[in-house]
Amino acid sequence: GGNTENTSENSGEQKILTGNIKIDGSSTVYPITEAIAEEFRAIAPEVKVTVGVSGTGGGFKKFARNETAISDASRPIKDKEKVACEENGIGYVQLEVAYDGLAVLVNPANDWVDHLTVEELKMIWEPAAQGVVMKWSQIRDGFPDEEIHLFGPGVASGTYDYFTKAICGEEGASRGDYTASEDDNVLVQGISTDKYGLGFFGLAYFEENKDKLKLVGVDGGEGVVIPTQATVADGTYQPLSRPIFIYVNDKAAEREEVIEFVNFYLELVPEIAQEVGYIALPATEYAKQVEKFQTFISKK
Amino acid sequence: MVETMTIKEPMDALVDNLQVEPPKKTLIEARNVDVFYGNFQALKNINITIEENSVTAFIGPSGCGKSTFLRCFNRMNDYIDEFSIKGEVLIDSKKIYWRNVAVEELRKEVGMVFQKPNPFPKSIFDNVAYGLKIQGIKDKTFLEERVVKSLKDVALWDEVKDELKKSALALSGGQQQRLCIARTLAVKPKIILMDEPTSALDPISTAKIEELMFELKKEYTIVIVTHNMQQAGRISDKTAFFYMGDLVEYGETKQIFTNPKKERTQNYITGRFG
Amino acid sequence: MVETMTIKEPMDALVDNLQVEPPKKTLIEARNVDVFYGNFQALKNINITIEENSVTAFIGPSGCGKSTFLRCFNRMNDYIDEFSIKGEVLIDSKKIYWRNVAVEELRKEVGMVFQKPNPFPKSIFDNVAYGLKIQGIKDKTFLEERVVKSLKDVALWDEVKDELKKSALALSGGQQQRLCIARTLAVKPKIILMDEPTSALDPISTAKIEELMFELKKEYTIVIVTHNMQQAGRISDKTAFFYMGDLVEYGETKQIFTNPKKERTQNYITGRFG
Amino acid sequence: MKNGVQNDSFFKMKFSEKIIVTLLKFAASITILTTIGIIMVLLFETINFFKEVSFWDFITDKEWTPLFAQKHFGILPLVTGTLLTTFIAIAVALPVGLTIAIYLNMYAPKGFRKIFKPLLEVLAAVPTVVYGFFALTVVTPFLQSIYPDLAGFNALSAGIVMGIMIIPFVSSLSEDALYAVPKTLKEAAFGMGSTRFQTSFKVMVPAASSGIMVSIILAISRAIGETMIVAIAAGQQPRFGFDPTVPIETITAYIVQVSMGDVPHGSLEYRTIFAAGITLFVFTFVLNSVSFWIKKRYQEKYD
Amino acid sequence: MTNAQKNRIIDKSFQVFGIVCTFFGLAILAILLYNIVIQGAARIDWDFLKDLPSRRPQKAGIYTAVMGTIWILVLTTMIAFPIGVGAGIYLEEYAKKTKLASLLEINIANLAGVPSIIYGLLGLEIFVRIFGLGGSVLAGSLTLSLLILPIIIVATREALKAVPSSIKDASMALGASKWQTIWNQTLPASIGGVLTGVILAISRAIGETAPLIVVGALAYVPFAPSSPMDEFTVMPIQIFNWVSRPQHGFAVNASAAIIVLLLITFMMNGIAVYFRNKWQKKIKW
Ligand SMILES: Nc1ncnc2c1ncn2[C@@H]1O[C@H](COP(=O)(O)OP(=O)(O)OP(=O)(O)O)[C@@H](O)[C@H]1O
Ligand SMILES: Nc1ncnc2c1ncn2[C@@H]1O[C@H](COP(=O)(O)OP(=O)(O)OP(=O)(O)O)[C@@H](O)[C@H]1O
Ligand SMILES: [Mg+2]
Ligand SMILES: [Mg+2]
Repeated sequence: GGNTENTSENSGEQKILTGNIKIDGSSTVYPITEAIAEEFRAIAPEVKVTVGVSGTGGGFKKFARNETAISDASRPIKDKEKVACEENGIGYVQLEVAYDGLAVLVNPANDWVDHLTVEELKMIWEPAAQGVVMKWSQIRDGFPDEEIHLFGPGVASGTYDYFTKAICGEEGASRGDYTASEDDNVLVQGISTDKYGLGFFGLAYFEENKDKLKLVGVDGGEGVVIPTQATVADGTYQPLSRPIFIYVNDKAAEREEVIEFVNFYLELVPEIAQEVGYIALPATEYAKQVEKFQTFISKK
Repeated sequence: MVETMTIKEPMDALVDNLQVEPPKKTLIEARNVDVFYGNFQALKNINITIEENSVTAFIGPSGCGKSTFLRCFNRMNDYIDEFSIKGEVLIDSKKIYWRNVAVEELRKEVGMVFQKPNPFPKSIFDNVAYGLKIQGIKDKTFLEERVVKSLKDVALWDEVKDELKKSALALSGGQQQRLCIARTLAVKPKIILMDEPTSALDPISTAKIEELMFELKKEYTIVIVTHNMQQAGRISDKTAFFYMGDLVEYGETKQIFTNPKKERTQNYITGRFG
Repeated sequence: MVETMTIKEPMDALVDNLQVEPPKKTLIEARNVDVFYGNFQALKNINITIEENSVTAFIGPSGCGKSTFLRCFNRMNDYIDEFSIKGEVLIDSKKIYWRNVAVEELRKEVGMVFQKPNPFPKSIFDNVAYGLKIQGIKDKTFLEERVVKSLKDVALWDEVKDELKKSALALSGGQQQRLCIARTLAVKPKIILMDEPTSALDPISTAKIEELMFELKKEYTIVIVTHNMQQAGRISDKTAFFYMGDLVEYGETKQIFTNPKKERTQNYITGRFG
Repeated sequence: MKNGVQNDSFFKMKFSEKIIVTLLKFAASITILTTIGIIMVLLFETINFFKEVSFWDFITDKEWTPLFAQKHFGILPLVTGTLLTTFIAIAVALPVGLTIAIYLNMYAPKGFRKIFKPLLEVLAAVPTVVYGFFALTVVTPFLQSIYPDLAGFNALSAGIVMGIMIIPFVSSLSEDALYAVPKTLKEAAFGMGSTRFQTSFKVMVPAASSGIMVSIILAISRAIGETMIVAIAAGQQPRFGFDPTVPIETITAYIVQVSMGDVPHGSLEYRTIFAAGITLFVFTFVLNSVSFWIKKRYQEKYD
Repeated sequence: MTNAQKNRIIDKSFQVFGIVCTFFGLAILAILLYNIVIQGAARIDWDFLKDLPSRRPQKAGIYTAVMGTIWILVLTTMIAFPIGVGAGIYLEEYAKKTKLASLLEINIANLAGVPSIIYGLLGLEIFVRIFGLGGSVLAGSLTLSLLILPIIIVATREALKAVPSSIKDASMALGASKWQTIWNQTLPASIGGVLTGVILAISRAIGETAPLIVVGALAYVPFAPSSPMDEFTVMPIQIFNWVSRPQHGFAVNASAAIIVLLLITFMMNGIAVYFRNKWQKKIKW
């Protein structure tokens, strides 16, 4: 910690950093990047950092065209996008910055569920369930004979991709007859007013709506785990926690202000991630990311 | 209103018995009528009585208030911003500016033909049938009869009989105005107000309309605004001369034209053209 | 066009030398004019010549094509869909329906007053000054002079002199029409076309306008459509009688009114009302 | 001398007039360029899309699941969703908007019109996100209290709220059209003894029909193109059929969902939005052509 | 007599229905505003207006978003107003009434129905990439201009149509050229209707999120634009962003921002309404 602190102080005194840093990409990562940019203002007021929310896909498109220096991503870069970067001669480094825990939730009035196994979740969400698994009673004996109403993020989101991969084993493999929304607050609204509702979305939304929702523990084979800051961070909440990323453009990484910003990012993100509702990686992970970035820039 | 009626009717009957030719009944009466447009006073203390089954002409220079006064008889001024009226207008002994008066009913009784032709953007037939249709009459043969009759009355039938479905807007100005008159006649009002109805008509149609007025007089009461002295002289029983918002003189048409009492009337009449 | 002019001018000069009172020059000429609205033929093979500094009246029953023909002289029909014209119209020996003619220039030469008063929703002053302003004239005193003069010419000055800033739409119908005439006079055209210009005017204003026409005749050429036989008789030098799209008879007004050659004319004239 | 001056200004005028007309023409041609641009942008990716997906499947398959592992590319569910919400919106906006227009023009006191017309126009200015949440959190629970089987996300409340949003399109533009009807016509109708109601519907509305039709067409177009309300309140389940009580998805909602989502650009999944977009384009084009045709037929009858 | 009574009753009922409809609209508006104001009004203060975006709801402000919105609105109006009115004039007054013209008319109505996000994709290709304007205020304004053009054009055409031909005739007959007639008579007489179109168009533009995001409007911009080439954010993006955040404080912020957004809309509309009333009062046929 002390070392980097020194660097930033030095650069603040010796010469004033200037320039632009354009960031775009996932709206999931946005709150973190926004917060970092906000803090960065204090140490480098002359650097104009801007952050967009075009989505991971839109972000990578711009990134591949060399229009942005950093891309926020809620999923790893895909082959098509890699090819696009290569075609344009864009090199990059992928840095993990935090975990996003996916919480499975039900209505507070739901008194029959306290946990679900991954198999049960799969039973509910897999493609074959469409039009078949329609009642709670079909999931586990003792559950009421009532219709089950499902809620989840839109199929175009990284969250959905991750959930289907983790639960059903294949990205995009899920039933289609669930209520989807890009806005997790809408899902909160949906589940909190529907006794027979069940859904999943970012843990942060549960934290802010504890009184309206009931958290469901997930049994990934090694016992029931309730997602918390701790269980996500130490990796025991599996398989429903995913990493989120930033990608740094190699040409931009030749610029001092960008290097400074990324270093600052990695330094500050453990604290910031929690503040905006995500979960910090273990300290060792961060050290790895810092190292990865250092080798990336020294290669140049 | 019911009271006035019950008092009146026996009196009328009495009069009928006493006289062979009863004096004509007063149908329209204006008492101390002042009209304002905002601050501008367009009519000043007008008093007039108009008898049943007569033709009354309003004459006077442009802007003297003829149209304004005429429009007081069917409350067409209601829709003009800033219009206000004092005094009373009675039709059939009913105060028409009372709050409870149904304006629509009034206007069915008191038809109006305007200065500028204003046919509806509908077919010729629908224009003439309009007044009947809005009264809820649906009987096709009845409607057709009335339409044909009205169009004949205004000497338009021959020109349009083959194209009753054509839009009225395709007619020439003169034809349009005659259509508007036909439209008014179709609902058989008691009173017909005409604001320079023939100013856009050719002489032949004008003559027909004037002839028609003689016919109509038997059943209807007609009040007409005209700039045409000859027309006033030919068709009207009584003439009212307005000047700058005043009713200068009102009397038998013959007397007004041959022997006016006021100098102003004299001046206007003798300066006549037309 | 240049050719015709060079040939013509010496001839005119020749005539001037030979005769004390030269025959008036032909200013308007129509040759075999057919007009159609879509399939409907509104005018049939019209031939006419109109002399400089004269008043020519077009009469005929409603819908016979008077307005249509009048509007051929300043190409106001251009904007009517389905309108088409065959034959030639010449003003000042120039074919006005040629492709290269600047219609705006033509219309400055050939002014027009319409049947329905159509003042602009502007002040009285701006209405009259409009034609000059669009010509790019900005000189205030010049504009004012012209406006005052024009308003006086139409006998409107006394009524509006204190409220030149007032909206023209607040004037009465008659006042509006006089304003429209004033507006046309302000640009000093060569020819003034009038489509029933006095049909909405009271006798006094009408008289003034008619008087004015006598004055204007000295400088301008006037073509007027009127339904008023007396008016036609009083003011025009020549009269053209139209019927169902045909020019039935055209000649000296006196002759037309006293001794028409065609029976149709006779019938129309004698069925006349003022 | 004076002649010379006039000639001069005449030529100047002619010249500037030509420039003006050219400029106006250019302004008008921008709409054509826009259309070409839109078609080009959509077509390019659409062609690539149809290299991988059969056109027949696209227009006949009743399932739309391009982002799922089990992919179906039938556009019909999105089309019916769009039709359904649009129809509901118009069913709300047309009667209410036209009534308001007539009320303001024919019945309301003068001052009333002046105040309330702009106030109602505010309805069109409220950000659609706000409407979306209004539909979800106010209208849906209200409707559920009447009809408990209504799903939490449904076409009905999204459609109704969309209808409310486009009321000003109908009311303001129609009122302008009514306002422009010559006073003499109104007078003629009143003079015949028509009530205000009769005057409105038998004379004013026909006379203003062109303007009113246009206002309706604009409103429909706005409803078809609306995104946020349906995205938030109608759910995101492509579903073939016209049941207003269940979640549906419209073409617009789908397009925005994918284009702002995490799908890689240039992939087949991403290309679906261009195919969907061009469907919407064709769809509105047919709709507009039909209404234009009706409008023209109607107008020809009367002028 | 019974029929007349029936007619009167219908008339009165429709009046009541008219009032009900008007107040239905207004009531919905009131509910919308009430909810927003209750939640957000207290949050609006000077700091909120002048602060930069922040992760802490209490510290976050809308300065850059407000400035971006104003830039976008002013530029969009400046671009779309003359082009839209010009196109409307051309199509209504100059273009021949041919098949092509009807096709054009259909096309314009059609453009009004193209979802805004597609305009975003168009703007991205044309203005951002081909013209090389990047994610600038200008690119955003041009995109929104295309989006609202159809509304202005259609409204302009209807307004022009309503001007009585007698007025145009009078002007033409005085030797005014077509353009002079349009400029001096037709346009002033129809400005009321034109401005209604502008009001509706601006109202539409002011709330747009998706096309601007596609074109490159950002969510976090710590500086206000100082030229048309600068990057920007707008209030709807800020609002949308806040609405989808989990913390309740952001929902409050969103409401407060919506209030500010509506106030800006009122101001813009107010100017247009002022001119509309001013012009319409003068004109009565
Ligand atoms: N709506 C109105 N607002 C204000 N003033 C008006 C209005 N209508 C008429 N006036 C004024 O009232 C006066 C009388 O007008 P009115 O139309 O009754 O005259 P008129 O005798 O019918 O004239 P004309 O023969 O020209 O038709 C005129 O001075 C006119 O300017
Ligand atoms: N724009 C038009 N489209 C189609 N037909 C028209 C049009 N204008 C006039 N007509 C027809 O052309 C004929 C001549 O019309 P015009 O207006 O020239 O008659 P007019 O002699 O001036 O009649 P009036 O004395 O009534 O003014 C009429 O039959 C009329 O119906
Ligand atoms: Mg009058
Ligand atoms: Mg005529």
